[in-house]
Amino acid sequence: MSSVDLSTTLGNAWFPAPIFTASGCASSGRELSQFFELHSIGGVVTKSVMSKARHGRPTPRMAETPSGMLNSIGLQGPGIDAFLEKDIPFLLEKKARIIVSIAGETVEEYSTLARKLRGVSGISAIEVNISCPNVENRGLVFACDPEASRRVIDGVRRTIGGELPIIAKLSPDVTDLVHIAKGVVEAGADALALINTVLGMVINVETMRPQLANKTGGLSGPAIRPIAVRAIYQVHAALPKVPILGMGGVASGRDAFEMIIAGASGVSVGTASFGNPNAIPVIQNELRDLLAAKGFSSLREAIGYAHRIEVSDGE
Amino acid sequence: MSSVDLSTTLGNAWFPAPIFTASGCASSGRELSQFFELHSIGGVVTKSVMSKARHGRPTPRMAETPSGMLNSIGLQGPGIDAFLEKDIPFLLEKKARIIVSIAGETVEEYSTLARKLRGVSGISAIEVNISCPNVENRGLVFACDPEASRRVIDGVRRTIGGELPIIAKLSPDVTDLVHIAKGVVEAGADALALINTVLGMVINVETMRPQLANKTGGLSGPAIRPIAVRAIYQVHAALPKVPILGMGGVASGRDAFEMIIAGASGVSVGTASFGNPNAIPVIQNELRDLLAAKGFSSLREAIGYAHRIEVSDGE
Amino acid sequence: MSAINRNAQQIAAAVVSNKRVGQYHQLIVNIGDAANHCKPGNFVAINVGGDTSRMVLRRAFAISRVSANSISGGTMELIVAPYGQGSSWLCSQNEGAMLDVVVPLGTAFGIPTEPVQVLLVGGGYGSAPLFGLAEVLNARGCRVDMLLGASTASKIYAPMEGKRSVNSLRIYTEDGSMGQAGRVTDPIKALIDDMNIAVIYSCGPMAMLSAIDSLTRGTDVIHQCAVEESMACGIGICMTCVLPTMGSDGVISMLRSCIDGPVMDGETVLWDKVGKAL
Amino acid sequence: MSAINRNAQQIAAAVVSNKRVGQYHQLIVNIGDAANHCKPGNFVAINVGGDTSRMVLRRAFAISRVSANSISGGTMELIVAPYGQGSSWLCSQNEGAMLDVVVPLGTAFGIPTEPVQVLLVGGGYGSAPLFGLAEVLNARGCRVDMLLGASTASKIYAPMEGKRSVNSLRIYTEDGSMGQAGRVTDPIKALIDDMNIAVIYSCGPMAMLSAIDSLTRGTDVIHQCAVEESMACGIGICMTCVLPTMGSDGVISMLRSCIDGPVMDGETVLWDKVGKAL
Ligand SMILES: Cc1cc2nc3c(=O)[nH]c(=O)nc-3n(C[C@H](O)[C@H](O)[C@H](O)COP(=O)(O)OP(=O)(O)OC[C@H]3O[C@@H](n4cnc5c(N)ncnc54)[C@H](O)[C@@H]3O)c2cc1C
Ligand SMILES: Cc1cc2nc3c(=O)[nH]c(=O)nc-3n(C[C@H](O)[C@H](O)[C@H](O)COP(=O)(O)OP(=O)(O)OC[C@H]3O[C@@H](n4cnc5c(N)ncnc54)[C@H](O)[C@@H]3O)c2cc1C
Ligand SMILES: Cc1cc2nc3c(=O)[nH]c(=O)nc-3n(C[C@H](O)[C@H](O)[C@H](O)COP(=O)(O)O)c2cc1C
Ligand SMILES: Cc1cc2nc3c(=O)[nH]c(=O)nc-3n(C[C@H](O)[C@H](O)[C@H](O)COP(=O)(O)O)c2cc1C
Ligand code: FES
Ligand code: FES
Repeated sequence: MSSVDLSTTLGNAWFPAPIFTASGCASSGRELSQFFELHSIGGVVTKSVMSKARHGRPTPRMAETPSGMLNSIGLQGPGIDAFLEKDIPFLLEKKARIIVSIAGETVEEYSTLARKLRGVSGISAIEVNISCPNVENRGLVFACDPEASRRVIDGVRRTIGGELPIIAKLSPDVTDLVHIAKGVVEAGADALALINTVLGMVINVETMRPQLANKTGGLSGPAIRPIAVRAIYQVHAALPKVPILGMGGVASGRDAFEMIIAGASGVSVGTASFGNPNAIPVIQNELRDLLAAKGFSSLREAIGYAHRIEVSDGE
Repeated sequence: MSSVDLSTTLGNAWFPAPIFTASGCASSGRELSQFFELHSIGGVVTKSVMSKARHGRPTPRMAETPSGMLNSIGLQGPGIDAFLEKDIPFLLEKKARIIVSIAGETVEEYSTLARKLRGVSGISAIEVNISCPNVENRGLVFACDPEASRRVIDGVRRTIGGELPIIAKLSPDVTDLVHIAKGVVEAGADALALINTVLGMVINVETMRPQLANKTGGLSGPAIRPIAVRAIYQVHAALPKVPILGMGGVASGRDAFEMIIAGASGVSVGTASFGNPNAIPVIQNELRDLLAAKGFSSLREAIGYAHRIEVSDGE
Repeated sequence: MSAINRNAQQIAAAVVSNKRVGQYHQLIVNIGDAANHCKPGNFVAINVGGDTSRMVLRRAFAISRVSANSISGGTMELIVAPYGQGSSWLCSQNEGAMLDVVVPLGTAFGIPTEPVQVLLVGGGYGSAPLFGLAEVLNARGCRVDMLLGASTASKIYAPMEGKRSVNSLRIYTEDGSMGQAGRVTDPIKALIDDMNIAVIYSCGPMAMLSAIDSLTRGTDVIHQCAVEESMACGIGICMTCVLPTMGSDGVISMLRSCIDGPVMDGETVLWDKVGKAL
Repeated sequence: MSAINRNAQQIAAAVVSNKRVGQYHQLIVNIGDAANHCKPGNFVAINVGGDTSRMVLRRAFAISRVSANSISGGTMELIVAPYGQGSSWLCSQNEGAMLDVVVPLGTAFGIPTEPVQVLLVGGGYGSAPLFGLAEVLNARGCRVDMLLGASTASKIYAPMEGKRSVNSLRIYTEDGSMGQAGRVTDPIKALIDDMNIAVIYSCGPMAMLSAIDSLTRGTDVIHQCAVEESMACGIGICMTCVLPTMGSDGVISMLRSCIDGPVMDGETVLWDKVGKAL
């Protein structure tokens, strides 16, 4: 094992390693803990929790696509109270670092969720999933509306106080991602999670109808990696001091490295865990070896390294 | 060979078959005519031509990605005059139906191009590629700006007069595609081409720099097909009377069929021709067989068929 | 200690043999010691397409039988229908090919503690896990009757040696090309009425399972069915494979068919809500 | 009649043999009658990864030699370095595997009409097409000297039988593990000065070609080089493979190296503009 310092930070939260689960792709953590030790990775990003329990969408909820998949789960979950009661204690027992992902249908719901989390100990950060339809504005997804995005983050920031880092998770389905990113950072986000899934559709040619019960779904997996890398690179160029949790199609240490040199401080792995339950520890080990092979003694030196041309352009 | 009527229309232009080349993926047509007869397919969409000759971007101009590729050609081309002199006569000689794609850096350049095309006989339609940086507005891509998109189409419409159909080619990299689509249709577009490439980036882990000389590039190929199908489905639902030329990752008759039942009246094939010079005729034959197997006696019956649930919802 | 998929392992497993049987392929795969942990009803999740595959998700297959005492280590048998790109790839793998397998996964058929009378109902390749199950039930002293159905003869999977563990076997094909013409569910009502059946074990298309449920619901007959929903992960982390269920407490929930199934108590499934909003 | 790739065909071609040679694989592929149309310098474009591959683009390979009189029909020889996922896949294809090949593509080396003195310079697998070329030149009565270079011995491809057509062969390795230590370009200047070389034929990394150009530019020596740019299509339709060139009329253009190359007149290439904005 090569001796590279893999530790990283997102806002004031410190993590011994840079690879995380992706929200909604690790359930409560129990399921993956059969395959590897949850404390051996950066941390567990929990599935987005809402204030009430939800059944989510009808099936079919998935379709495989070339080098990717569509999903439309509809945020099935137990609600924040049951989540705090059952899932958090399990993760703490496993000594996992925890990033809690929250989702809401109104600005108020996000604040309510933040209030419930304020007193909970053992949480490293909050990821705010704003890729949810805003019921107060014709179902327009918060993350697609700069003003609504800001208001959500602002509400969470005010409620939670100054301690816990807020990671705003953005959607790539926008004309101007940097504009949205700047808005949420101004509103109080300490870090950004890039990217959520890309809106897509598959039509079943047997039934000649959309394959998913919900018609559209979120595209994830290696197919979207070039979109994610572009998003991370663009946002890091515009906001070099804001840490980024990168994700979207990472399936190997090479892919994680690509995101890190594009500007990510940490990397979440989602779809790859469906294809390989051991993907996360494998990726983390491959990344360590790759960093060593490239001559980096720490992960931090590598963050944003692909931008170095711009830096020397000024010389 | 099954007897399905494959003919289709885009605005008032009629085509005997529904599969077209995609702009920029068939060069002048000469190169593919070694592999199949150009008149056997729907038509040739020429590479976007500008008013002046251009060298395009430096190399590397491409990177392969999972089930896709990035390109950044930078609209290398001979300019409209040489194009009209050399390429159009060749295509006419081959009895190909011709859709001329135009691109500009200013609203005025598009109109100038339209003026040059006005008198040219043998052209079936004009595809207006508005995924170009607008030099008059900080390089903001026309297709990402509803107002600029409208102005381009409006200028072309006024110049060209009422005869030649205008196909506005839109970018998926926007928050509200339907809004942009409505705008260009109001401004005079007879049909829509969906979708242009998705902005992406690949970082070369050897050099630890962006792989493309231009850093970002356009993502194409099967990876983006779910995004394209979603775009076609959404726009067809909102504007059911506006014909759509669908494209993005079509590599088989099944894929073309998926786009047609999503709402496309014709389908362009780009990246698949790179992997297989005979892709277009193969896809067209597979589509014919699939339509027959599904019991359609004409392509037209299948257009938008996947939307039939909504229609019967009203009963 | 986590109870979910307690014995699951990811292993590199060699194909021992691949034989065509009607429209199916019988694959024998060497899974070593993992074979000792496989119970009838469990399934495996297999990577498809090799290193440069565009298929990012595993495919699930019921374990037909395991044999722990083979020379080369424990093996499992799969019955695979070459349907789409993933299963077709699997059916093209020959002796010696290495597969990336996660095994065993999911719930198993509940085995009665008493030697009761049971009925096994299989549709298409759904018969695969029933023969391994029949052996276990037979060893417990149960009377085991089996009904197999499919659209046509070549889709009936009923191996010679499997028949040893069943007391009777009746075959139904919709086109009448083998056994009786008709559906496998046709005789069930009469069998429930005439015989003293304690448990029906079923595996096959969802429509078949649902039809059996409508016959057993409200009766004393327990219906243990192995469901088949689209699964992205097979290990409980994606929430794509859910089925609407109602517990004995009346609570409705969307349960994951990969970890709370594939074997479920038919009575808990809200069959008419499958694919509908709750 | 279109002059571009006039003889190109897409064919299903069987692998006749696959042998490791140092760090390379020598693949013999049956291409039937197409072999008759292949000229030294032409290349082929091959689909990689099979039916469910995530690789959507073909890979280009120089044709090393063709043999039209083999029993099974015409064959071509390729020398493949297992570099990334596509070439590694190709190197793993065994006898009998079917490849989807487009052949022949691109320009060929120009052959002098007189029996002049020529120098062939190959870097790494760039030597592959030079042996087939040497045969042709030799048959024309040319004196053929060859220089091959690579970083290390296992990257030198110099088959026994190939040496028959060359008058002299010198090998250079950077680590000195075979032949002389140094670069293949080191002796060229002296050779041009001392001998009466009319044409240099080169194939190898772009840096090597450019270095040779700087030695021949302004001299009477013609430099025919086979370039290697990233190619998405190989048939002239994508514009990804361009090289900046200047024609004899002084006009600068970005020429496609797949159809206006891979063999180009070294003097027309603007080597210092490669990868730069024009
Ligand atoms: C618990 C379980 C047990 C199974 N046991 C068997 C078995 O013993 N033998 C067998 O041949 N097949 C079995 N299947 C179905 C098998 O997993 C594949 O889904 C099927 O072979 C089709 O995959 P494909 O790659 O060929 O098709 P594709 O069309 O390429 O599949 C695309 C996606 O859709 C999913 N999908 C497609 N059809 C089905 C289906 N009928 N059920 C669930 N998901 C589907 C696939 O899993 C995949 O994710 C089982 C499925 C489950 C969930
Ligand atoms: C005209 C021509 C002749 C060639 N002849 C040979 C030959 O005889 N033997 C041989 O081993 N290789 C040859 N190559 C290189 C070969 O085409 C592959 O690019 C190389 O094998 C790497 O592909 P990969 O799939 O293994 O790597 P990947 O990294 O998976 O390739 C990804 C993409 O990058 C492109 N690429 C990567 N490396 C190169 C390179 N060095 N040059 C051009 N494109 C590249 C690939 O074509 C592909 O599109 C030739 C290339 C060209 C253009
Ligand atoms: C099945 C599934 C469920 C998801 N659920 C959530 C969720 O609840 N909250 C969220 O913020 N993102 C969710 N995502 C998005 C992922 O966290 C991640 O942003 C995306 O999948 C891209 O990463 P990947 O390609 O590694 O999967 C989900 C993705 C998938 C595939
Ligand atoms: C190499 C390349 C060049 C392209 N050039 C153009 C162009 O000049 N004008 C244009 O409108 N679209 C251009 N496109 C976009 C295609 O026309 C098409 O919209 C896109 O590639 C999606 O289709 P595909 O996945 O079938 O390639 C280009 C695409 C590629 C891959
Ligand atoms: S298949 Fe992923 S949770 Fe069941
Ligand atoms: S590789 Fe496509 S034009 Fe040369």
